[in-house]
Amino acid sequence: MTPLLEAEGLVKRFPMRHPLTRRVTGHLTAVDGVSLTVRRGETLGLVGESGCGKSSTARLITRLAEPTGGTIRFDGRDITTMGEATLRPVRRDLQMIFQDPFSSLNPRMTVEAILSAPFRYQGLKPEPGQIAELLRRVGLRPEHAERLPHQFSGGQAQRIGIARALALHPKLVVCDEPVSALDVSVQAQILNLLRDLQEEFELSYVFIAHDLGAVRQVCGRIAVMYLGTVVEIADRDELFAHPAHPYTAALLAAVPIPDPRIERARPRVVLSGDLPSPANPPSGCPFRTRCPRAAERCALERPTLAEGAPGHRVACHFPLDTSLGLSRDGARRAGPRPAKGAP
Amino acid sequence: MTLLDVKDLRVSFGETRAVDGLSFSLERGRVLGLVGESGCGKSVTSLAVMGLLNGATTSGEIWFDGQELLGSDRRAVRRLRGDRLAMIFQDPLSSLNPYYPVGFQIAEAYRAHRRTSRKQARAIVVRMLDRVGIPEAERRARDYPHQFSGGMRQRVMIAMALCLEPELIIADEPTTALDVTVQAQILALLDTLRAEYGTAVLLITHDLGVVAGTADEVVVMYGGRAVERGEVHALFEDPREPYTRRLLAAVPRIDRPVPDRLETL
Amino acid sequence: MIVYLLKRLGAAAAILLVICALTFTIFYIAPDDPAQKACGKACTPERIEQIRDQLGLDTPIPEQFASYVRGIFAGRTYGTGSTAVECPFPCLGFSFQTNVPVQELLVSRLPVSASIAVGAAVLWLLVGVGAGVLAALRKGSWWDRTAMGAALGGISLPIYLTALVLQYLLVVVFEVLPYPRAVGLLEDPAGWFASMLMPWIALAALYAGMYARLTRTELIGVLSQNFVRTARAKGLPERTVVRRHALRPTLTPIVTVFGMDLGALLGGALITESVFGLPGVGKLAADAINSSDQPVILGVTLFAAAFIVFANVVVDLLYAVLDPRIRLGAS
Amino acid sequence: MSGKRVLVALMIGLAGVASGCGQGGGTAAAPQGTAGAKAGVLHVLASIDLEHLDPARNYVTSSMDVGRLIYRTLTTNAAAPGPAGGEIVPDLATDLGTPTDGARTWTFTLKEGVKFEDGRPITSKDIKYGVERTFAPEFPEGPPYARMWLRGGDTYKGPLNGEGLKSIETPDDRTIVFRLNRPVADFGSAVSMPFFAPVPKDKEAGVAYDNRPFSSGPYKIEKFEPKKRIELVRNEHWDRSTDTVRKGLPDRIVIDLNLDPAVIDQRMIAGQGEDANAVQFEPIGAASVAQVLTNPALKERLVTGESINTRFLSLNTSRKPLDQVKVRQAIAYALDKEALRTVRGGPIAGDIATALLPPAIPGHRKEDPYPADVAKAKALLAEAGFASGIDLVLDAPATPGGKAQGEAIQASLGRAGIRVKINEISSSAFWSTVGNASQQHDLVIDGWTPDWTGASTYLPNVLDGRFIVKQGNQNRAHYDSTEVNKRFDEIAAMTDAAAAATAYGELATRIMRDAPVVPFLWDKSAFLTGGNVTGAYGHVAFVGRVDLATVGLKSAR
Amino acid sequence: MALGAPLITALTGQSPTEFHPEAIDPALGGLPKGPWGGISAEHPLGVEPATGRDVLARVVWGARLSLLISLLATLLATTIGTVLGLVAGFQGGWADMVIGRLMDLLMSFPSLIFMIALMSVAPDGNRELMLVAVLGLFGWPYIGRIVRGQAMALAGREFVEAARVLGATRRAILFREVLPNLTGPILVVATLSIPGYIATEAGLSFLGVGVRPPTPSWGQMIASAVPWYAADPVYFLVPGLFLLVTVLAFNVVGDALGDLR
Repeated sequence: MTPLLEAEGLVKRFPMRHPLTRRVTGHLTAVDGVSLTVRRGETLGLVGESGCGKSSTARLITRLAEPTGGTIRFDGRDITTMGEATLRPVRRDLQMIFQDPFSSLNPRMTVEAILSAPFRYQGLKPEPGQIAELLRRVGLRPEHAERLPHQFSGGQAQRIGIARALALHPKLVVCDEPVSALDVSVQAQILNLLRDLQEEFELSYVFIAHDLGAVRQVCGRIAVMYLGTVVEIADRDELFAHPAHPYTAALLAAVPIPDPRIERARPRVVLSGDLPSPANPPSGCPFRTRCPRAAERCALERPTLAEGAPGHRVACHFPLDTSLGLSRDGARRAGPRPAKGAP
Repeated sequence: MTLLDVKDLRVSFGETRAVDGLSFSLERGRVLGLVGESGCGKSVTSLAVMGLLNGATTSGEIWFDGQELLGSDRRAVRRLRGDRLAMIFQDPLSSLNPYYPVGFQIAEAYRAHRRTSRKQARAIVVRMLDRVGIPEAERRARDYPHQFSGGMRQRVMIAMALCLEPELIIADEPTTALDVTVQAQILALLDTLRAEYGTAVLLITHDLGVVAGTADEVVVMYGGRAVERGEVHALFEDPREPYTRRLLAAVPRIDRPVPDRLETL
Repeated sequence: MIVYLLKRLGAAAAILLVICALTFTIFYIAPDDPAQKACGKACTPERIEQIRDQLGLDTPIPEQFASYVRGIFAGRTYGTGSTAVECPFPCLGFSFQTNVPVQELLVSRLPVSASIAVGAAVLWLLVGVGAGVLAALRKGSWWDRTAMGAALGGISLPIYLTALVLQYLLVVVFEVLPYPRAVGLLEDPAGWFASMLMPWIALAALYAGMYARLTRTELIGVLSQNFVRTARAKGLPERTVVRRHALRPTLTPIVTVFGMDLGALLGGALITESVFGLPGVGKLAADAINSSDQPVILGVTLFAAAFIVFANVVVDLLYAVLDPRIRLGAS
Repeated sequence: MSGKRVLVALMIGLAGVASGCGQGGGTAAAPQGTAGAKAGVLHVLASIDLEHLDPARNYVTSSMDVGRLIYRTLTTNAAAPGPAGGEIVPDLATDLGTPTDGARTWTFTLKEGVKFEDGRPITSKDIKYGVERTFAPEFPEGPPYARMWLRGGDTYKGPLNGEGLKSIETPDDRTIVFRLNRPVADFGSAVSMPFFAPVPKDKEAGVAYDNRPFSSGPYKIEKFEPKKRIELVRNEHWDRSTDTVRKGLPDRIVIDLNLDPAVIDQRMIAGQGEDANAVQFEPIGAASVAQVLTNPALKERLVTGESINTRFLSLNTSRKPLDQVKVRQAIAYALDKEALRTVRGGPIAGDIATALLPPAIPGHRKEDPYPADVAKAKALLAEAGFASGIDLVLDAPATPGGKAQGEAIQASLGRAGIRVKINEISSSAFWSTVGNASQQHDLVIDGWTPDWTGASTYLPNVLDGRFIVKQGNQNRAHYDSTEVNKRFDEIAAMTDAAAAATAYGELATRIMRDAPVVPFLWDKSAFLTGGNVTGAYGHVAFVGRVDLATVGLKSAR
Repeated sequence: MALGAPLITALTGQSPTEFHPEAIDPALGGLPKGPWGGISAEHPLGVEPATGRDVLARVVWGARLSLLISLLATLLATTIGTVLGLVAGFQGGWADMVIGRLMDLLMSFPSLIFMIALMSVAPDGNRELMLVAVLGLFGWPYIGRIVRGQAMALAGREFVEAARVLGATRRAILFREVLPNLTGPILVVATLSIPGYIATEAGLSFLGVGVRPPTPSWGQMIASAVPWYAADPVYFLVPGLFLLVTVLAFNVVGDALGDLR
């Protein structure tokens, strides 16, 4: 069975303009050769810090943005250059959930109108009761249909966004930071809901977040992005147990754990410096400027995504995990941060 | 010795109660984490302490080092502000004036409370920028906020807050706008400087992980009230209140097996 | 930056060229024969032919347009032999009715328009921005409401009504001012001031209202910005907070609007100058329109457009100078 | 043929206001005061533009008034109020010319000691050159008389290509002889026109001469900003002893142009500051009449002047239904002349015209063939077969005055069922448009001022059918009666001026039976002078404007 | 009031074009008889000097015309401005560039001078429609610019992306998703532009290139009152105040609408 989604070598470049002269001063490479596959029924996580290209990747996959290079195959068809009209039926199977629950709902439309829009734009009509059923399915009440978006809380609004995405029973839903605007308690509800719906509707997800905890909660496989490239990709448990890329390790180490005992005791890799500008990426390995293990080779040669353990691929000349069969020579482990004494 | 003592603070905007009878106190040199979800009143509390609330009705008492702030005249509070109690905001970009170089903005804070020459102030600025880890501090002092990265801007804000060596820093979601790796840097920096200057910190955040790593004591807020308070280890290990418990359970954690479903409130 | 400036100037020139072409076309597709209008009363067929020849009206319109544009840069000669008239650089046409190159008319009128525009601008900036700042700082107070009511009234005042009421009250009834007349600032400063005062007030009433409202809105917006809160958190006195941190971001957009308004006014305040009978560029336009002196109308249109277009360029540059985010580019 | 002088008076619309105040109805007042300091700065406030100052092109009364300060002519109008101003007196010439050969040859002798502004003497060759210039097609604005009367004038194309006109002879520097192709009894009057002013050949500047004509009069141009201001200073080489007409009192004369007429009125009424040294160039506006007439102090400063301008409505007889005399007569009966006069300022603007020739012109007959009678107008229309009324288009200049008159005509003819649509024509194109047969409509707000007091430059110009041309037409009624045309020729051949005047009077009555035009106003003029101004009177040759040549200031402040 | 013009004139029995020689004094240049510009029971707002026409009748008929012209001009400018502004803001790219340049161009015109020039050479057809066209032509960029800015902001909103993901056509996005969110600002801008058009129309008539006589218009009335302001101030105050109050009223309404949002 073919994968549901295959992205191959996706590139997205934006021209950068001077704010006054509007002259193109350079190019910002938001996505720099990303290849991903999503299998049917699975959830692929995309994590990384802001500016790493994860949202741009989502927009490329859903064809909200035109790729500068690469191909996208969805459900066996090449949709990279498909025109809007040809793409329209494909869109029934390829939906998206957005970050800002309010911004993603038209403030002038009632919930009823918002939820019938998918049908209308596809030249269909919702069956009687279908809207009410959708609402019920995402945990809202049918009478909510008459309300306007601003009458809902953030969590409820996000449920409406989810209902809209699911209205046409898609195969793949791209969730772009669906919970990052929500409070923890609401976030938990939405994460649970997404999981329930996945089972019920046999959905595949591309789940994008900067919160490793949330990603870990819902994803089967996770790709870590840095500066427009995928630096590591592995099954969830493998990734969290054996991060191979120094960046992944640093990311994991930086996530605060809500337990003072663990949090204060664990060694921590504190990365120095800032994210380099995507307009002017470093030569060789994009992470080398902040990498504690960087060596001469890193500046000269860009590491490619290579499979070490089965299903675990990493783009690093000096990966951390020996099980990946690579040398640890020359690697410098950052010294652990002095643990804070108990108060 | 109690540095900050908030007693029965109530703040309302028209009909809306933002803070509804909040009390807590903070000792010198300690870190108090004020946690809660959005709308619980934690930010309003910080602004109330700073005397920066506009158009709000406030009652209760805020004692700072033996001085009651709510009842004091505005000039007295203004003199304290920036000097003995400083603040770091959530969004460092919008919190810095885009029209002036960062060095100027730090120097301005200093010169608002200390009589110094421009030159002396400049030297202090460069020293502070250097101290918060901004490379080439001398040159960077002349740059404008938009020329800095998010983490660097927050360092500038920290330099500005610390330049007068205040006794209390109120950090209102200081790392929320930052990425985790940068957040780690900033938290580490805050921690180091705090220890060095012996400053007390009122840390306001929604992130329980941040509190767990930084605070000495914790106040959990909900609906404008303190739901639970306590020493950080005790509170996390044995939360008394169901709200605190559920809040903790709702966080997807990377250090435990993945649960089938997350706890919800 | 220099490339940008050249580009902008090029674009400005292009806009002027299009304006010029449109104005040109309008006159030549108009039902009235321009030669007939220039011809005056003793209009014989021979005379019309002669004017056509002299003004070059007998050549095709694109060719006439080309010679007009050429004339702007290189000057040109109208007619030949004894009827030849030299129209030196920058030739904006030749007024057949007055026998003078249009640019000479414009140059002699500009001081009056400039006096009116600059004086009014100073007045409305002081009054408008001042009232706006006070209203914003005391938002919701009686002062705010009164000032904003007055501002709305000022905006609603038709300039000729203001002008006539002022003239009726100050000159006819109370006799505190003389009738305005064109007096040079250097010739007779007091007379100049007395003559310009009413036009200033009439124009300023309109613009001060606009600027007060604009200033108030901008300043209220700026005062709610986070960096103002930061400034307060530093313990700066409120006066410093407003003056240093709030006013500059408030005034930056106002400066740009101001540049545009001043540019437009320098090209002639048509109604004001007409009502007060002051011979500025606007009055020249009104007279030219009344007497259908097409070369003058064309010249004034182009002249006024040039002010607007170049004010636009200046304002953009000014914005860049004032706003470091634009000056230094995004990080 | 051109008749420019009337036009300015028409253009300025509402400004055509005249006397009627206490200073005595029809007769003009004597000049204010007599003494005048030979010093000071006289200000002239004008709401109009100067058209052309080049003497070859100066043919509107306002510019001629200014021209009289700058250049002298062989003869000129006397400096006197009332009809006396119509008298022609010698200027550069020693007398009014000597006719010989049955008034076919005219000889003039120049005075001694007359000089240009650079001190060189004015010679007969300069006069000859000045007249020759008027033949140049580049300067077409002047009157047609030289071209019509001088021998060889029909083919001569002016001196700009180096050719002279043989029919003007200059036997010596002080003698000039004009040889005409027909007897012209009033040639001595014709040479009072500006195009008989001297122009030195070496000062020829083509059309540019217009901006700086070389002075032979008491003043020379110091600075000229078209449409804004002209400043004149004393010409030191002008010798008062050679000039019986001009006084040359102020050191300097500043004429502000294109001012707002209402502002001029109000400034003159206020009379503050240097406005005390000012005269108003155009008549006061209707709106100011009440203020002036109800204030004795202002009335004192009001000067009235006579005019020989007649305003009329031309009915285009070449268009239906105006080709029917009954329709035209109906219009003559229906027109509310009183309303037309009121919008121009009321009685002060002039007397209601009942005939073609105004009282100031010899040959005038007291008659009123068409008294206002709407019922009769309706009846005549019905007789002509238009009981349900007719629709006409009126050509009116797009000026406030033109609009007001148009509305008055519209309202008054409307009472008789004549529906009038106003066609506004931009003022500068007005005369060339209505003079173009293909662009003219049914009715034209029209009028005429003869070049000198007499019907000979009036009636033939506007009513001789043989002068109808496609463009530049002045017979805007398109009136062409063989009988009338024949009579025009007979009168032109008369050598007895009195008999000719009577004959014109009779012919005017005859023409009005056909009602090709409806006269409605005989203009008068009234203007204000500053308190320090003396010697101001309205001159009939300049349609009642102040005679600038004689005005002075009481004291040089 | 504008709609009631025929009614009011029927009520007072005065026509806006009829001359009343009995109400004026020709000997005083046609000054209205009686104080305050000839205000009487018959002529509640006095009469026009020199003609004696009823000022009230002319003012109300003038209002009718002014409002009609400015409302139509607003409608025209708003329609063009909205459509082009939407396309420019939403489409971006060359459409934005072309429309943007067009707006720059039109806004660079010294519009009053140009409008007058245009009107003065315009054929003598329907002056009212000409005025509407000219006002609309030079007015739309101001609305277009605002619509463009708002459309640009909205185009970046996630609900627009959501619609695109759902397969909505560009037109559907523009008119179903974006436009309804712009009705508020458009309404405010349109309301605030009405007084501008009223004033400009009056200004054009004031300068003599507006509607043709004897059709009354406020600008024309004020223009003809200019020479009379010293002798008969009531005559310019009446249309002037009507104009001021109307313009002010629209400004207040527009302002209030703006505050509501």
